[in-house]
Amino acid sequence: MADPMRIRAVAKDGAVIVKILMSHEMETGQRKDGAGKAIPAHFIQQVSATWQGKVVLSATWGTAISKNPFLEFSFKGGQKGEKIQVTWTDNKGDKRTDEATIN
Amino acid sequence: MNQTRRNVLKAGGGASLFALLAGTGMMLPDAAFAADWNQKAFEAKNLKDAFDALGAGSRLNSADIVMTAPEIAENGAVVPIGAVSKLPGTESISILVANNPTALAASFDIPAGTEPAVSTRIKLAETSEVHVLVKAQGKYYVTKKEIKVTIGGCGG
Amino acid sequence: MKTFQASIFGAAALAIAFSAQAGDDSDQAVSMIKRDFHAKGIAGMDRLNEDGLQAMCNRGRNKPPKAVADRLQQDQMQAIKYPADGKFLGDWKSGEGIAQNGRGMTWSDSGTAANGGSCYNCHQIGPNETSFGNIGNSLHHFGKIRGNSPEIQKYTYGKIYNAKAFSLCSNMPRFGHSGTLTEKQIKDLVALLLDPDSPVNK
Amino acid sequence: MSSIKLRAVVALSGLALACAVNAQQAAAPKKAPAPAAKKAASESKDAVTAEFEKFREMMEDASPAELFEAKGEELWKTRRGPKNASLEQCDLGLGPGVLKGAYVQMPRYFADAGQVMDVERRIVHCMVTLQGFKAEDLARQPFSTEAGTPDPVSLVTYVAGQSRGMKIAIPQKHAKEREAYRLGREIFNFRAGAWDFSCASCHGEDGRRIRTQELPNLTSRKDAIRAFQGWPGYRMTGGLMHTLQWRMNDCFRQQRFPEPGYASETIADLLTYMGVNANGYVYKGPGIKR
Repeated sequence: MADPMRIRAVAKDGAVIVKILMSHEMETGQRKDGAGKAIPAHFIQQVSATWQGKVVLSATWGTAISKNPFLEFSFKGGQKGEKIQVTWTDNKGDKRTDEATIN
Repeated sequence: MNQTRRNVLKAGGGASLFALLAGTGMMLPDAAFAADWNQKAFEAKNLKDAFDALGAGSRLNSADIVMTAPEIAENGAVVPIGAVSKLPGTESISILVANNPTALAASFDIPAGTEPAVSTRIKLAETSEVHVLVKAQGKYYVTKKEIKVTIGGCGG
Repeated sequence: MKTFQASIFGAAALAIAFSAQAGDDSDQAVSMIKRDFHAKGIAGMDRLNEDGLQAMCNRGRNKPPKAVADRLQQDQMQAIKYPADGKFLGDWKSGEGIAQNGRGMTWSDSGTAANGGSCYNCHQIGPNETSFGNIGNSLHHFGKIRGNSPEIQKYTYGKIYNAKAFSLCSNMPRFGHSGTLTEKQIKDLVALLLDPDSPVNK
Repeated sequence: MSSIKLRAVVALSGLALACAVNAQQAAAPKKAPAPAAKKAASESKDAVTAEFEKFREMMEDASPAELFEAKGEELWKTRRGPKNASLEQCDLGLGPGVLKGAYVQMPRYFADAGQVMDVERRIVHCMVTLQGFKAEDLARQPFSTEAGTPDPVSLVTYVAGQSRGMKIAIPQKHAKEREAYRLGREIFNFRAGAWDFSCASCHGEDGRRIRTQELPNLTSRKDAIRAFQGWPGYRMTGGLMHTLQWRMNDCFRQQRFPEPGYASETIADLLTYMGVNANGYVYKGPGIKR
């Protein structure tokens, strides 16, 4: 199972700034291993963040997102103490959901 | 990070929390919120094909898109990119890299209430123009910037 | 190193501390290194055996007494093997590749591929390479400034072959002496620096 | 290739005498006049570097190193190994289980081991004594690769994070700690190998670069912190988490030396020398490296 995400969500001036780090190889499929064999692509394809059941961001990614991806965005309306959930799904069907409390 | 929550995750696995939340109605099922992965766009080998696959065959240059990125990237493996749209009615923001093996790096759907601003980190295979494409009120706008990638020291 | 210590302790105090301790510490450190290291790949334990020059530079903190330094330097000079055909100028294009290549002689190198000269790691050389180091001086316009007389050619060859023949405790590796670069490779580097057609001299 | 001839071509007679004389001469340093050419080459602490630093700071705000801190915390608190114990009783010098400030006070002398230990050497010691892991097993593949991140690496990152914002204060009270500093200085200056390199060849002068990579002068008070700051570091190349044990190992590789033993006394002493020189600076926590 993939390691947990690190999610920071901070309420400031009526908006919530969300910073997410994910633990993922983001293998491009372009590289070869030591024996010259192609390393298969393995990367996150979809990311979504929800707050109070509402989608506040949804993204689709290709192989060019860096290893151990970072994502930052902000949305209006969130309050301290409320929760946000973030989910990613990769091209092999692996999935991970983590939750954080807005500070 | 919240320790209790992590223990829950450890015990149940990531997917089970997801199922739990979905079950209580706190979350909608997958298909309802996750944007589709546009295979044609993500597999496009060049900028033009990627733009076409995104439906952005025609687009206008815009000074209302601000890209924050280094002139010279210290390391092509991790290049920070920030994109902000000042265009009213921004629906999505995409990042494309002209000289990567596949041009489209990421697309972000921006729902109402979310700032039309995202930051992430991308890979550049070599020095390249990076484009930020914005869809606003059904129309496409773009800005671009060249980012140089330097050679590492010490031969690795 | 010395500047730093001198500014903190003062030279006099340092002199006493050093003469009393430096030798013992040095011996102890070398024994510890030899105990704690192990051979890996092409990098054998023989590399930890200081040769005379290394020992002199180590014990003398890179400034050995002049009399000994002069003699050691002379020995290094006499050991330079100049090309038997008397020609020093090779192919500058190949030289550029050797100057760019930083591989070779580490435990992760196989030892089967030709070694590089790592020149750009430390020197500015050709005008088109902006990623260059500055441990060594700039070699841009090297031949334009000096010309390419037979004497300059021989000097340049010798300097690459064994920089220590010209400055005993120089930071620059002895590329010929250590078996890193072949005669042909050194000639190509000489051409990179001296050939009027080389971009270095444009 | 394995037996590269580094034999002295020099006459060795008189060397012993010369060395004896030299030990004293070396003590009275004379400042060599800086060659003009070198000055010219070092003029540019340039725009490129400033640009790198700006974006590096941006990335440090949300560093992938945090992912490894979290992993290390879990490893620290989980019962593992043949003895099914956690590391919560591991003494990093401030008492069993005390993590706050431990990282910035290591290497230090540990009476229970009779050795000066840097943080990784000590963590390995705890994994062996408390959890029953075998030192040889831990030394087999001690550095991060694409295949994975070894547990000690994540553990070091976690422990380092517990000293974020604290002053470096590596002790020099015990005689062994002072000896480690002196021997570390010797190791730092030891030239050998195919290319006659020592640590000081690259890290002994101000304002030097390899290619575009800046080289801290680790013998100067001003730069000494740079041996400490940013480690353990998330290396953008390959996206791997690395500790100072790795940094020392890879420096010796590039020095064209044989390989130093993992968590050996040589490395502990070298880290003592560089660490003590950085005493007094504030440690910012695990960082990002090129």
